[in-house]
Amino acid sequence: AETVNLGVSIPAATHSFMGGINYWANQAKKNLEAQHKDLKITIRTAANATEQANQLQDLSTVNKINALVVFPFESAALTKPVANVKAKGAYVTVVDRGLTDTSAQDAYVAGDNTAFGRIPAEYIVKKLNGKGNVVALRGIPTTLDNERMDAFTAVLKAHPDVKLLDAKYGNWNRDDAFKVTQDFLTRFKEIDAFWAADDDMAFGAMRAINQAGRKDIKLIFGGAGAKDMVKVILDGSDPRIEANVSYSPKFIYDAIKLTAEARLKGEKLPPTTIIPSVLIDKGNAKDFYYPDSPF
Amino acid sequence: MSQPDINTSTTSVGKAGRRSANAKSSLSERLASLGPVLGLILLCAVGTALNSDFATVDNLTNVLTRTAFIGIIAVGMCFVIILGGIDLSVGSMAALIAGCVIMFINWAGPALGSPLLAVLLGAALAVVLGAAFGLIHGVLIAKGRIEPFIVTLGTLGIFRAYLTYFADGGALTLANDTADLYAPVYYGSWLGVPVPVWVFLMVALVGALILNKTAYGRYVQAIGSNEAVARYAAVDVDRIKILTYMLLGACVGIATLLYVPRLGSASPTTGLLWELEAIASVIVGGAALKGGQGSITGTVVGAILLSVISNILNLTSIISVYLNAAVQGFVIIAVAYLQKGRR
Amino acid sequence: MSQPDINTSTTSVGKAGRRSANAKSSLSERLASLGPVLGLILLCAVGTALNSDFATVDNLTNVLTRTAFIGIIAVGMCFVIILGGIDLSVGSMAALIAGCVIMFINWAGPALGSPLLAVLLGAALAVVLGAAFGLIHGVLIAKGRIEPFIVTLGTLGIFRAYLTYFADGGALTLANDTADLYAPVYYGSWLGVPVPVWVFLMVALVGALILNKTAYGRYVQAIGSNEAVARYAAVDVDRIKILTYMLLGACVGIATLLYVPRLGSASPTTGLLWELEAIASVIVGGAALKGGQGSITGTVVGAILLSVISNILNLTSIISVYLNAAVQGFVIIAVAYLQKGRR
Amino acid sequence: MTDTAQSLAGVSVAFDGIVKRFGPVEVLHGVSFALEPGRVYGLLGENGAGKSTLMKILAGYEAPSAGSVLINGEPVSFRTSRDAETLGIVLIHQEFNLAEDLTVAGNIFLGHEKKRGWFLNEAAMREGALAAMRQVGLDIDPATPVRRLIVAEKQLVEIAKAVARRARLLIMDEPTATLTPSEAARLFALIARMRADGVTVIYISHKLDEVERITDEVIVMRDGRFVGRAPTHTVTRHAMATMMVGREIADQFPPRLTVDETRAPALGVRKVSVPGWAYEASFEVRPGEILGFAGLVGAGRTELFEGILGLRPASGTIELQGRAVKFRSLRDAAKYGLTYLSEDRKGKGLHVDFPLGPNLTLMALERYAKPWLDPSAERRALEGAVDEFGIRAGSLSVKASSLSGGNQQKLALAKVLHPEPKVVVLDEPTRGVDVGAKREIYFLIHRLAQQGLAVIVISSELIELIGLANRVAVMRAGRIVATLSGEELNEETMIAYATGTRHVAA
Ligand SMILES: Nc1ncnc2c1ncn2[C@@H]1O[C@H](COP(=O)(O)OP(=O)(O)OP(=O)(O)O)[C@@H](O)[C@H]1O
Ligand SMILES: Nc1ncnc2c1ncn2[C@@H]1O[C@H](COP(=O)(O)OP(=O)(O)OP(=O)(O)O)[C@@H](O)[C@H]1O
Ligand SMILES: [Mg+2]
Ligand SMILES: [Mg+2]
Repeated sequence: AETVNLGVSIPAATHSFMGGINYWANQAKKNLEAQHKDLKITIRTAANATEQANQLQDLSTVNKINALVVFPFESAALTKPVANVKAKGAYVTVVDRGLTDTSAQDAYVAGDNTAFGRIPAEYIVKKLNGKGNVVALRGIPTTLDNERMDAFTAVLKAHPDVKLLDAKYGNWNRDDAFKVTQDFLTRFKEIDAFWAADDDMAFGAMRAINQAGRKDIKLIFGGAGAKDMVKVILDGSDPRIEANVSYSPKFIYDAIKLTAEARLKGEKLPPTTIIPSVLIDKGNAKDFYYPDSPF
Repeated sequence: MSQPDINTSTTSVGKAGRRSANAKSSLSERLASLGPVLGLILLCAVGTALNSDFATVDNLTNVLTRTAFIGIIAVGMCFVIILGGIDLSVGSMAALIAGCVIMFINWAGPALGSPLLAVLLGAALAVVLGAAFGLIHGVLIAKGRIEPFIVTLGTLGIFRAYLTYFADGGALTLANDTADLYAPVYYGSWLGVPVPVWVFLMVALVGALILNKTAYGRYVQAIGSNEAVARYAAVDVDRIKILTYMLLGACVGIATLLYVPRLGSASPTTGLLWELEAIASVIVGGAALKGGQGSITGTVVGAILLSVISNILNLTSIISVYLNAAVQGFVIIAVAYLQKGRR
Repeated sequence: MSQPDINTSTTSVGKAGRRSANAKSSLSERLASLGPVLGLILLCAVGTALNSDFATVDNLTNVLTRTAFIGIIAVGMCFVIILGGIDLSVGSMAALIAGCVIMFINWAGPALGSPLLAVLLGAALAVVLGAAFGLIHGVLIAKGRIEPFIVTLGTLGIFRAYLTYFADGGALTLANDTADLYAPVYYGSWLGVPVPVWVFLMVALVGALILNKTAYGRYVQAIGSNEAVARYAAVDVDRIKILTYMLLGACVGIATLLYVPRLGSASPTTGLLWELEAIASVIVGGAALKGGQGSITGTVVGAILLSVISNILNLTSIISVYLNAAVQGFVIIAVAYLQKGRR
Repeated sequence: MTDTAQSLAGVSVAFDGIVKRFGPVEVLHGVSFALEPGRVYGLLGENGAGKSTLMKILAGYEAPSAGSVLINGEPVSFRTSRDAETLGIVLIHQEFNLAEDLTVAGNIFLGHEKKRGWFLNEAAMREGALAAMRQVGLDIDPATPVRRLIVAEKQLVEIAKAVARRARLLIMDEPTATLTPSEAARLFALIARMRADGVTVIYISHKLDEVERITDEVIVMRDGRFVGRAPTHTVTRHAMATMMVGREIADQFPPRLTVDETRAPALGVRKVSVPGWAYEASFEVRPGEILGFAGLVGAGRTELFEGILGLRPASGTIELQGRAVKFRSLRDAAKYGLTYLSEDRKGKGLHVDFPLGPNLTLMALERYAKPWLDPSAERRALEGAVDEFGIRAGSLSVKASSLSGGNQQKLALAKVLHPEPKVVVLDEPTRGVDVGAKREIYFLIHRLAQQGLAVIVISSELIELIGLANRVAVMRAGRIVATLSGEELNEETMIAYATGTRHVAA
């Protein structure tokens, strides 16, 4: 068979989730290259959309890839650069953040951002018996963050007694989340639940809540299933953290594997593969626990 | 005017053009050096008006505590800026030091059999590492004669890259037993005032003492004001420069050793943009980027002012969250304008 | 103590001695100013050795094209730095301009009925907006007498906040029909050379001409070298300062109008850290942050050098991806060291 | 502008009750006098008398607090120096006023660039610069950055800059402070030519022989007031000096010291070369001895000592009190008890943005740090220095930049003597210092030498060297061509060696 020269373009490991993406991408390279001698995988990490566009260009013109798995920094900004790679004849699998023009991709493998926002909202509503105060920590202003937030608020709309007191950006950063949480705690004397749109932020929020010694908070809900959080759920070591929503960076591994194996056989992938986001709780936590991954 | 105080004096932009009378300028000078303080008082008034919780002891304690990191770094940065230098790497330096300290403690805890010893050694390591990184900067800048901007832009990338590498892109986390032992360094308090605030106060006091009351401090100001004159006055310019970057490094080390117990982890986002906050504190506090002037008091006020702004923004939701950064920007420019007279 | 050439008159002997000393120092200076060029050549050699595809026309065209944005901004930044100023806001300014241009085109396309006209007006808007933002900076700095660092740190936050606000936290995206019409501005080429490279070349040439061949350029250098002297020479310092920040703003506008068709969208992360890249280009190119010296050629070489570094890192995988930034850091410091002689 | 200036025959000036206040301090108390066109006036006065301030008002750099300036009978009110220039009034500053990063030509035409269309006309400016430089006797490439010039060359650039402006009223504030007699002579020829053209010249100098030689009339100021004027040929130098200080001045120089020849040299220099500047210089100086260094501008005296002090690469051997030493910086030298006063006061001598006290104590700061700096001790030291060196300042807490030129020089001198060195190198120690204060400085140096200090004085004022030094080394083109003492210590011999018209004794 023809050799497959697969390029992988992902954001740099600027926070833990992306650290996980990097880990799983490298994992895939290691395992798959060992299994298939006709497969060559080149991984590039970018610090921003422009750099990612540059790297796509380099992968295409210099590394001469014939298949690409790309985790776009931003949907709109990378549509054109990805389309250019496809135009040069490479098979393109887009991961996680869909392009604005789907004709620029051959296949799409994604997590479920709507569920990422919906599941915590539903869980919180249920746990609070439809009544209580919630605050939210958002990520960095992006389309992705908007999707999650919209899904979250949509659920709350249906339950007017669950009040979203405020939502502020924590920038997917532990320190910023810590500060914002401190100030939320100063501002609101009655908070029942915290939602942080990322486990990094949940971690910072938790520290601030512990420091303040506030007992009113019954629920801290993070997101994406970081190993530390999953461990807490497994061990039941913190009554406020009983659930999480899966959004494992492992899907990059799956996407690379699927694409590589399909291309080696000369096959195509289904146009869209959604890797569902599901509720992680004590029951299924062990399936989501990857102690070796950095995330 | 009994004691000539160098660091609050104005730069004479020559006797350029029409110069206003001296007495007037020294009055306006004094007013101007109050600029940041006035700004701070005004902000606090606004904060209290917007949210009555602002003026609570709890909230102010929170603000001061979180200012401590940047504040401590800013004290060191103040020396570097008065010297006429700059350091862009402090944020990633802090991140790398935090990472190294965590790795060390995690290893040393079991290895030495004494978590306490491990934590103590780790804290010492933070300061030593900081000073060592500062030494590298100083040598490259003073002996290698490379622009400080370039050297520290380079190490900005280098430090963070190594942290990312050590952390495998994820986070380095303190083992649980040592974390508990270490926690009081951040979470503890003494006489009702949190430990980091005490440390901040100490660092600022010692910094002010060094800057104003030692020969070394005088040399720093002399070099920043005019390096050639300092060299001809037999000041060992290279040594002072190296020492100053080491001092900043040590401050970063101290800030980091307070920071580690807060989250007990270091990740590639740790310390992001701290350099901007630290430099901004120093300059909002009345220093000039060209060197030669600046004060520790101003720096401390500047640092507190910056964190009060974001605290107030967090305590209110009168404007769109998207515009938070804009409000911060406007306030910074406004405060700087309050002290424009000084130039 | 013998004196062989009694007949030669003193002055001419003196002159001879002086000349040779002069020649020596100007040789070492010339060598030093070749520092970045040497660095670039060396890097290209390394690049070719690591990956034979490096030296292909395709790749070099790519590198030049993508350098164009930062390069154009760096040309404007070069003026500001020679003036003794700084602008930290260029990245967010670019993002905000991009956002405004996209909103304008999306609105004007249907409203005017002519997508072409909309694109043309949008391009003009980019430059006008840039100049207007520069005007604000210039006035605050020259008339308001606020440190450039503070002013542009403030607007850094303000610009980005407004973009985030306009984009509702997400991205602003160019409508499809106009996007196609606009695309050639980035993707097209003329005589085999991509449009952005032509524009970059033009901007650099015009910039060099302005800096070296006009009275305005001379004044910029004079102010950066010694503001009081310039004022004494009846140079309208405030006006020159304002003009210079406007020039930089216009350069940001031009860069943005090339950028918009590339990615067809603007989001809160657009242009992040461009300021550091632009400033680094200027300084790697031999300018001093204190002002007074710097060159357009150096700046252009500096900008290309920085993007060649990351291009080479993209073309090879000899080291862990986590360490890319570290390699960049080392190379930047090394290149700067090559020209240390100049100071 | 040049056209209108040229059409003016000459410029007459009248000061009418000029008052100038810097804050609470009044430095000019109602100065009134008038100047006719086409004459050369000497403006005399002690350091801090207000000469520079008055001239800055005339040239539009400062505004009077009260009173008015009349030009050709018309009251004028200049907003900037540009306004004064349009009337042909040009000031050569006492302190250098050059943009170091620009070239010589760039500085000469700064603010007055010649243009062709939109662009600079470099060729024309080069020509213009060369012409102006020729007039002042400066022979370097106009494309040289000013940063690379030596102090005397910078002074000549300042003069050339004024010449290129085609002044009708030229004010020279201490133009010869750093020039040696032959450069000064060229300048005097230039002044004579200008007077012949009808230009009014105001010449400020503390070198009374020059004033006597070139001016038509002298005007004297004291403590911010006009005190008198007289045609130059009617007054002696002695009378000028008396008028300036308001009292009789005794002998300018102390009696010559005898040196104890048996004492070992405090500083011995053998075959020191500073590549490009000085070659195989050997000399020694004993404790209690004052060794002078004479030479033309560019003879390499400054550079020789910068080489010895580790500020430039140099070879050769240096012994300090019998020990071989190699200085890597002035810090090293200072540790061994050797300090150096630079000729470049503003660029290397003083922190002009610092108050006086920190300037004074900077080189001896260890003494005040035990370990904390003692401000009251610093203040006492400043008071002592103010007394000893006759520094005149409105208040002791002002910045050095607000001192008059001569008082800055006294402060710089006090600063290098403050660490109580064993050997001191003074490069142009009395630059810009008035006759009264000069005398005090001479006696001070004399007293210090008596106490065992070895002094090296580099000076462009031959009289100063003759009056003060035991021996004088003359340098020409980077070499010490003679060391004179006793009978030979006279102006003619020194000039002959310095210019190479006297054969060198092998
Ligand atoms: N910018 C200023 N601020 C305060 N005082 C000043 C300023 N400029 C000058 N002075 C004071 O004004 C007085 C006159 O100074 P000026 O420079 O005119 O003296 P001068 O006659 O030129 O002396 P010299 O012969 O030493 O040059 C001095 O006492 C000086 O300290
Ligand atoms: N007018 C001039 N024309 C040409 N060359 C000059 C002139 N003035 C100085 N030089 C050069 O400067 C060099 C030495 O200058 P240096 O400063 O050492 O002289 P100096 O003896 O210290 O003079 P000063 O009396 O100013 O201290 C010489 O090599 C000489 O060629
Ligand atoms: Mg004077
Ligand atoms: Mg000299």
